[in-house]
This record gives sequence, structure tokens and C-alpha cells, in this order.
Amino acid sequence: MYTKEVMEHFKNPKNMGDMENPDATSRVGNPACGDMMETYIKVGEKDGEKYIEDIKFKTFGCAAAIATSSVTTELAMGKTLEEAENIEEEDIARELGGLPKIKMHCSNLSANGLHEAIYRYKKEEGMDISEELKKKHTIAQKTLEKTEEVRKKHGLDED
Amino acid sequence: MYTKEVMEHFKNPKNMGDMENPDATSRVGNPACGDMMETYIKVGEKDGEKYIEDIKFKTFGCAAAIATSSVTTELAMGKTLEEAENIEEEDIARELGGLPKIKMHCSNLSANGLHEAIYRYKKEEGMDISEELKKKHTIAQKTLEKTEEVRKKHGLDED
Amino acid sequence: MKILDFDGVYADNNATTPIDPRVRKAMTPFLEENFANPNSLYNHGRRSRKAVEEARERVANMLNCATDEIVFTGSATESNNHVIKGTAFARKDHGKHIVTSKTEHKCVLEACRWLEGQGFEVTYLDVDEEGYISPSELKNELREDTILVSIMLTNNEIGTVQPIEKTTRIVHDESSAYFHTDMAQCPGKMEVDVGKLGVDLATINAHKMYGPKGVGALYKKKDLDIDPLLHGGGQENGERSGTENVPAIVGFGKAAEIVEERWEEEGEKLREMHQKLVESIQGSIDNTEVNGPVDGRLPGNMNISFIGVEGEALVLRLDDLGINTATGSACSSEELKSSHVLDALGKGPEVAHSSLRISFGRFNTMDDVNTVVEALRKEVRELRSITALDEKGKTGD
Amino acid sequence: MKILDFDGVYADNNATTPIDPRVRKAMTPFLEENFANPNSLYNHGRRSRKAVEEARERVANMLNCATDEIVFTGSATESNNHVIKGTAFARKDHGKHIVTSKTEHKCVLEACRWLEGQGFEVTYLDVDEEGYISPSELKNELREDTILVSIMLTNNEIGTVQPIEKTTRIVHDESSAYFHTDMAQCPGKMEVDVGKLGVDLATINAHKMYGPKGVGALYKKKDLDIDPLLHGGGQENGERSGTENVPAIVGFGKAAEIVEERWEEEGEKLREMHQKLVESIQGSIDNTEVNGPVDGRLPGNMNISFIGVEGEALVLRLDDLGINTATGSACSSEELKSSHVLDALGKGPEVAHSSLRISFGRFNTMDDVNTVVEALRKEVRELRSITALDEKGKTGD
Ligand SMILES: Cc1ncc(COP(=O)(O)O)c(C=O)c1O
Ligand SMILES: Cc1ncc(COP(=O)(O)O)c(C=O)c1O
Repeated sequence: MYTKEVMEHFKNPKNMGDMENPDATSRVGNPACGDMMETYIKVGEKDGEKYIEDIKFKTFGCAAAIATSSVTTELAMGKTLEEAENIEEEDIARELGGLPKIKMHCSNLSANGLHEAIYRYKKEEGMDISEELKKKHTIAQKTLEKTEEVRKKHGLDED
Repeated sequence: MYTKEVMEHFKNPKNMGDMENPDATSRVGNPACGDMMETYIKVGEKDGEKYIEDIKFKTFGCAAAIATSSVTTELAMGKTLEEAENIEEEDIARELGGLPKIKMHCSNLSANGLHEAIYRYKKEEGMDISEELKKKHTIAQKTLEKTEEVRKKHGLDED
Repeated sequence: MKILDFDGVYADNNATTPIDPRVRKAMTPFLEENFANPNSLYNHGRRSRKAVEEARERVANMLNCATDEIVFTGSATESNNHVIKGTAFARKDHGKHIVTSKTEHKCVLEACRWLEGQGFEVTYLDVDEEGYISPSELKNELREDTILVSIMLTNNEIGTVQPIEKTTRIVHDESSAYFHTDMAQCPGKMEVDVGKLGVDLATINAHKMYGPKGVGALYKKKDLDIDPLLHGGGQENGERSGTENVPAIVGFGKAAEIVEERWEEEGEKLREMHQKLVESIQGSIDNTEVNGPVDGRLPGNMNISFIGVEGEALVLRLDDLGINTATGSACSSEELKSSHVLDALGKGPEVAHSSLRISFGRFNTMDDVNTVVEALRKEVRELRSITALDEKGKTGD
Repeated sequence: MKILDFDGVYADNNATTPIDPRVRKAMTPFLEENFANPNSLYNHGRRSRKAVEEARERVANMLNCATDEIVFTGSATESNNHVIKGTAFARKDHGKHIVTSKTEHKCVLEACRWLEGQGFEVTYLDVDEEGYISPSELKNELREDTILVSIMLTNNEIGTVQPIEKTTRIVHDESSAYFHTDMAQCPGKMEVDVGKLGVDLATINAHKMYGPKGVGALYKKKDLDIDPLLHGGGQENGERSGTENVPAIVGFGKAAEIVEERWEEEGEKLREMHQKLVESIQGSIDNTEVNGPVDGRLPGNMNISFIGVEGEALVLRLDDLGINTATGSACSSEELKSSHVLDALGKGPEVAHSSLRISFGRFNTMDDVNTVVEALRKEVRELRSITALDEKGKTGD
């Protein structure tokens, strides 16, 4: 089902867990499969360009979700924000030697999380936001809405 | 399926084949299973009583048909005609340690053959024929009629 | 546990069981020299026939019914489809209403759904939080045109044991429906006496009771009117055609013989293991939620959610430690839908997503319980350390 | 022949075949340590899944079709019921007419008869004296509402090989019916290329090709609309639910691999054996009548009547000499009805009653032919010496 690379990242995920004082965080989720991810980034500046100085994920999800989170941090780490914005689900899946078709949404989700964190960072800092990134933000919001819907329906936010 | 006794009689049937100059012969058949039997008897007289001095069968039929023919000759041999008339299918089946339910008609058939041969003998000789034996004659004729019907339908008597 | 060459702990006995070595031994001659078709006339074929009929006797004995009330099929799925569709078609002039429950095995539910497309009407009973149907609700749903009620004896995911004795009485008192129970999970773990249960029809298979895959059985009370599902050569007394799967049937018979001798003892052992498993987990891992009843469930079956830990991930982590388990998480399914059984309990999706089924069987030992609990402690801790849900199942904000 | 511990001559390969030792060897691990359910997530289960998919590839390879066009079932009976009923229910809005022939296997005929009771209309084509259908008669029977034509590739009793290529062309040109062929008897004996045949659907099983009992397959061309027969968990891509019978499927795969490599050579050997058998019998026994075609029949299959000798008696006599054969005699059947196939040829009942089927396979040798012929000479002579029918099949008056 999963490639060696997926299993390796799943069993020994990189950069997972809390981050103290992140510069931005995001939360995305896809209720269809119950995956939920939080992304934390710290942004640094080098030669006048902002870049991902540190990145961490917290992931509730299947092996693919955990593996894509992990590999996404590896892909994003040290990249400029513009480079990181352009990390797409295909890049993530490729890095993992492919994902089962049905699990492609998981790599989608970790890309969403990364993009959304950058969006939030840029918004907070009053930076220019490309049309592309805005679109990505809308998508990320949508995954979450669906999650909230399901959660509300089941009264999960009530206690 | 078959008892040891049936198989023994089937493999080594007694008193089967042609008889020269029989005193009476009969032919009975049951088209449902394709069995066909010819019975030959020689009648002797001892102490003023007629008895089966010799009996033979020719049988086209399954193992049960052959075994019942064989055992019927053993049961009838040396018996008075009256005794032989009263050999019933149950006696034959019993002698064989039982027959599969579906094959009971085979023992029926060899009893029919025996009874019919005696009927013909008595008729030829102008002897008294009991009501019982007349009934048995009718049954024997019926089995044959059905056979002839089937044979006619398939044009088998035409060549 | 050490069955044959399997290193590790096989704790997925509700999915399938290993073949008992005694069963395998009984099958071997029928995979080798005794290969004849039991419908053949010659001695070689009659040996096959005899073996099939002896197996039938053993299965009948296990279920406490007459030999000619056992129909061998190819699987529990087939038995269930056979009963449901066969009753529907045979009795359609009598009525077109069927009652079942929401937590039945898919093969019951999907057969019913197909029949809905053929003009039948199906009532799917709700279950409560522990998975029990309500006999009084069932009573209310019975109609004059109800032809079949199909309620499983025990649930394969959450171990709920339905009150079948009570239910059959209601159905027989209040309607002319046949009562069918799917008890594929039960033999070897609890009593399976069709007479006591009062059912008209019952489904089992071999591969959940240490027998081979590819063979099931249907208990069918005499004189019930049910169309065959497989028409043909007229085997199985015309109820189920096709060359008999002799080796598998022989294995089923042997498996039934062992079950008949050992079920009480083995059921007791499984209950003890379950007891220890629950206590150990609850004693050392926070925020768990048992799915299904706490007491009186199918011996050996445990279904528990570790809140915040997705099921597929946990199953795969345990697999890495040599432990085989299952989950009702959507992530584990082809359609990304979580278990319809867990859904029917009315708990939130997070509960289904974090569910783990641990099911023990004949070849497990108390050591296996310890191994599983220890592994769970480690993996649940690790996965929770990286989860985006807190231990109440909520996101961290 | 000496397969394993079977002493004697097994000449009933059209009833079932012994399992090839290579097939058994391939199955063994799946009856032992690799028992996991292929639907399980863990590695142990994934090994089962992999084995199933490899087997599918091998079967597809044998039939020369795509892997995803193979559906594993429990038997040829199931495949045939699946196709016939599944097409009927899925296409009933399109039409309710089915065409088949009078010499199909009972599982085709009885499934059709059942559908007649559900409002479908079935045309049963006649066959000629050798068992051939007439393509032009078929053409005449096609209607706008014909949804399925099911004609077997070779007959299991009399070995007639139908002109399927020609027939599929007619059906596809003249109607929108699906074309199904039952070719359970063919693998290992003749070419089974579904592409060349032009069929949409085809049935095979493993136990007629040196594989295990309890598994069949359906070739189903992509995008055909057919309802499942077994609804449930959605295995086999939703086409046939139920836990996969892994050991049997693996065995089927191995058997297919061997067939693919060996069929031409084995077919040739069987034809030679057949040639010798016919010549030897006809050269030394009077008044015989071949049932089915003299030339070009299913390799290894012989069906011959020894006029005046009832079939069951002959089979049992041969059995006593260690030779396993079959008959279409009424005496051999549960309902005392002679073979519907022999009946359809229009010969008299005596011919069916005195028929003997001798079917050779992979493990037979030329020595077996000699043994069979010698035994026949002896037993036919003995049984004829006590028969009430003369050698023309007439009673002696
Ligand atoms: C309760 C129940 N019914 C039916 C089935 C179907 O069994 P099978 O897949 O062997 O047909 C199963 C097992 O999957 C089951 O647990
Ligand atoms: C042509 C044909 N079709 C179908 C079948 C049915 O096979 P099974 O009894 O294995 O289901 C057979 C064998 O009996 C056969 O010869």
C-alpha cells in the first residue's frame, strides 16, 4: 500500500510536535478522512529575503498524513516564503515515492497547512499576498469549515 | 450407496444368461430407469406340487437391477410356485441388506419378472390363477407398456 | 502467541482465524489423493461423499440441529445473501417487508439495499450507544407483510450480543416472518444452539472458527420456503448447487468438532483475557472510550478509542511491533468512510477515527495481552505527542 | 497413472481434477502462516493481498485479458449464476429475453429457469446430433430485447466445441446482448483467449484445471453492467463480496500459470490418447456409438455408448478394476433421469442408458488408455452376456 519512504517518515516523523512562540500557525482539516493538521512556522530573514527558519506539524491522521507532514517540513525548511508557497501536493507525493490514489488528499492537506501558515504570516506582517496564495487560503479555510460542520453536527465542541 | 451384499451379487451374479427350452419366460421393464429384465423358468413337480426347478434372468440395468435379479433366482430356486409367487420386493431388498430408496423399483422389477413368468406358466398350463397373481400380472404388463411407449416415441423398434 | 511461523501477536481473530493444525491435518488427504467429486459413482467419489456427510453431522452437532438442516455454502456472505434474497423471492407473494438493524454486517445491509431496488421495503432498526437493538421497537415495526427479520447474534466490530432469544419470541408471536441470525463470529466463543435461540435460519462460516476460508453454512429449519441463490446441479439437496468444496467442508467439520468440545473453556479464557486487557489499558492510558458494551460482549472482542490517535496510524505502528489489529477509522477504508457500526452508535467521527479493534482467539495467551498493552502505551504516547487533537478529541484551541 | 496415492486410472477429469503438486505447494503457506485477511492493514494482511493480486494476473494472462477484468468467485456455478441473474437484473429495463442452448450445464439452465419465474423469457436453442447449435437459428432468435446470450465453449459431457467466434460476431452485429460463454472445461486442453473468442463474459473454475475446489472466476469485460450476486463488503472491486479465499485463489493462479505454459502440448497429448482410445474400442468392441462429434471435440473427452450395457453397471464394474469413469445413465442420477445433454441429441433412451464418459487429463498416460480398453473389453463382454437387450439395443424378441 505505502512506499518505503512513506513508512520511514511515518515511523520516524521529522519536526513534529509543539513549537514555542511560532511566528504563525495554521490549522487545516479534512473531515472526510478525519485528518487534522496544525502547522507552525518561524520566519527568518537572510539577504533581505524572508525564509522558513523552522517549521513543525502536529497531525491527527493516518500514516500518509503523518508522513506528508513530515516530508513537508523537510521540503519547506530553509526555503524562502515564495519557494515554500510553491510547494505543491505533487512535490510532496513525489518525494515519498508516490501515495495511494485515495490518500492524495493527505499530501494536499499538509501543503494546505504550509500555505495557510505563510498566508497568515504575510497577512499579520502586512506583506503582499499573491492571487495564488489567496486562492490557497480559501481552499484551506474550506477544509476546515467542513470539519467544523461535522463537529457541530455531532456536538463535539460543546463540552 | 450399495451394501456389500448388493455389490457381491452385482459382481458375481448367480443364474444369469440364456436358458434352453424354458417352460415360461417373461419380460418386464421400467423405462424410468431403463431397466429391462427377462426371466426364464423351468418348472418341475415333486410330491404333486409344482416348483421352480431352474430360473435364470437376463438383465439390462444398473447394479441394483443385476443384484436383485441374482438374489431373486436364489430366493425362488426350489420353491413351490405358490411360495415363489409370494416373494415380494421387501424380501429381496432384505436379502440384500437394503437398497437405496431410489433403487427400490429395481427389486420391484425382478419380483415382477418372477411373478409374470409364473403367471404365464400357469396360464399356458391352464392352472388356477389367484386374484393376487392376476394383479401382479397387470402391474408387470404396465411396466412394459411404458417401456414400449418410450421405445416407440424414439423410433427404436423401427430398424 | 506462536502459531506456526507467525512471529508476533495475532490479535485480529474477528477478521479471520488461523487454521487449527488439527483441521489442516483432517483436510490434507482431500487436497491430495481423495480429490474425487462426491457426486461420482465410484468408490473414490463415495469416500468424498462420506467425508462431506460426516462434516455435516459435526456442524449440525455444534449448532444442535438435524443434519439435513445444514446447507454448506461458500461463505457467510453467501449464506446471508442466500437467506435474504432467497426469502424475498420465495415469499414475495406473501409480503415485501424485511426488518434488520443498522449494525449488521455489510453483506446483510447491501443485500437488503439491493432488494429495495427490486421493490422490497426494508426497516433498519437503530441501536443504542452500546449497539443494542430495542426489542420493543422491533415489535412496533413488524407488519403483516413482514417476511424476514435478520438480526445478528453478535456484532463483529463492537461485540454487542443481541437479545436473540427474546427477539425470536416476539417475532414468532407477532408475525409470520422468518427469523434469521448472522452468527459468524460466535462459534468457539459462546453457545450457538439454534434451538435455544429459537431462530429459523442462521449463518456461520469456517474461517472465523479456526477452519478454512471458502466455506460457510446455513442452518435452515425444515420446510422453510427459500429460493436457492446458486441454481444448478442440485447439490446440497437442491438448496445450493455446485461441486462440493470437499477439503474445506471436511475442515469445517473438524473445526466444528473442536469448537463443540472446547467452546466453554475457550470462551472463559477469552473473557479473562478481555478483563485483563480492559483493566490494563484503562489503568495506564488516559482518555480512552470503549465502543460497544463494557460487559457481556463477544468473548475476545475489544473495541476501544484512544482519543486523539488516528486508528490506521495506530494499527500500522502496532504492526511494526508485530501486533495485528484492526480499526474502524475512515482512513483505513477504500471509500474513506468510517465504520457504519461505530457511526450507528451516535458517537462523533473522532471516536470512530481513533478506534482500535483487538480480537483474541484460541491461540492467544495472557502474555499476548501484556505485549499488546505495553505496545499500546508506547505508541499511543508517541502519536499523541504529535497529534493536532487534544485528548478530549478537540483541536487545541 | 499414479498421482500421489491414487492407485488405478482416474479417467473422470471432466468431473474434477487432482490438484497439481506444484499448485498444492503454492497454496501451503496460505493454509499455514499466511492466513491473514487480505483486507487487513498490517503487513501480514498485505502479503495476502499481494498473493491474491498475483494470482489474478496469472489468470488474466491465461485468458489474455486485463487484470481488472477478472472477478474471483466461489465456483463455476456461482460465475454462471452471477452472469445470468446479474445481467437480467441490471438490464431488465432494456429487455427481458435471454438465449441459451439445451446442452448447457445445469447451472446455466436452472438459473435461466428461475428467471423465467421472475418474468424473463428464455429461448433454449436445439442442438444437432453431435451437439452443435446452429448459428443461423441463433440469429433468428435474437430480438431487440435480448439482453444476454449464453453458449458454452465446450460441453462437459460430449465434448462438443461450439463455434463461439462465429456466434459472438453474429450476436454483436445483430443485437445489443452481452455474450457469455461457460468454458469451465477448457483451460489446459485448448486455447482460452477471450479476445479471440470475442466474448464479453466467460466462466472458468480451478478444480477442472488441476487447481483447488471452491474457487472460480468470471471474465467480465470493462464497463459491462451486471448486478453482483453476492453483495457485502465490496471485495473484488464491488463485484463479488466476501473474504477472499486466499489459498484457493493462490492455487488457481498457480494452476493458470501452468496451463498457460503447457496447454498446447497437453492438448496434443490428450488428442493422441483420444485417437488411440477410439480406435482401440472400435477395433475390438462391437455395437458402440460415439456421443458427440467424432472429430475436433474437447481433448481428452470421450463419450460412448456400449449398446445393451447399462452405464451405472459398467462404471461400477470398471471401478472394481480401479478405473474411475462416469455415465449419463438415468440409473446414476438422483432423479432417475438420464442426461439432459444426451437427451438433447435426440438419440433413444437406450443410448443414454448405456453411455460411458471417459475423460483423461494431465496425469494420464498411454498406458492408461490400454488399461481402460482392456477392462472395457472384459466388462462389456460380461455384462452383455447377461443383458436383456441385444446389441442393437432391442429386446431379444
Ligand atoms: C458477522 C459477520 N457476518 C458475515 C461476515 C462475512 O464473512 P465472509 O467475508 O467470510 O463471507 C463476517 C466476516 O467478515 C462477519 O463478521
Ligand atoms: C461446463 C461446466 N460448467 C459449470 C460447471 C460447474 O462447476 P462447479 O460445480 O465447480 O460449480 C461444470 C462442472 O461441473 C461444468 O462442466
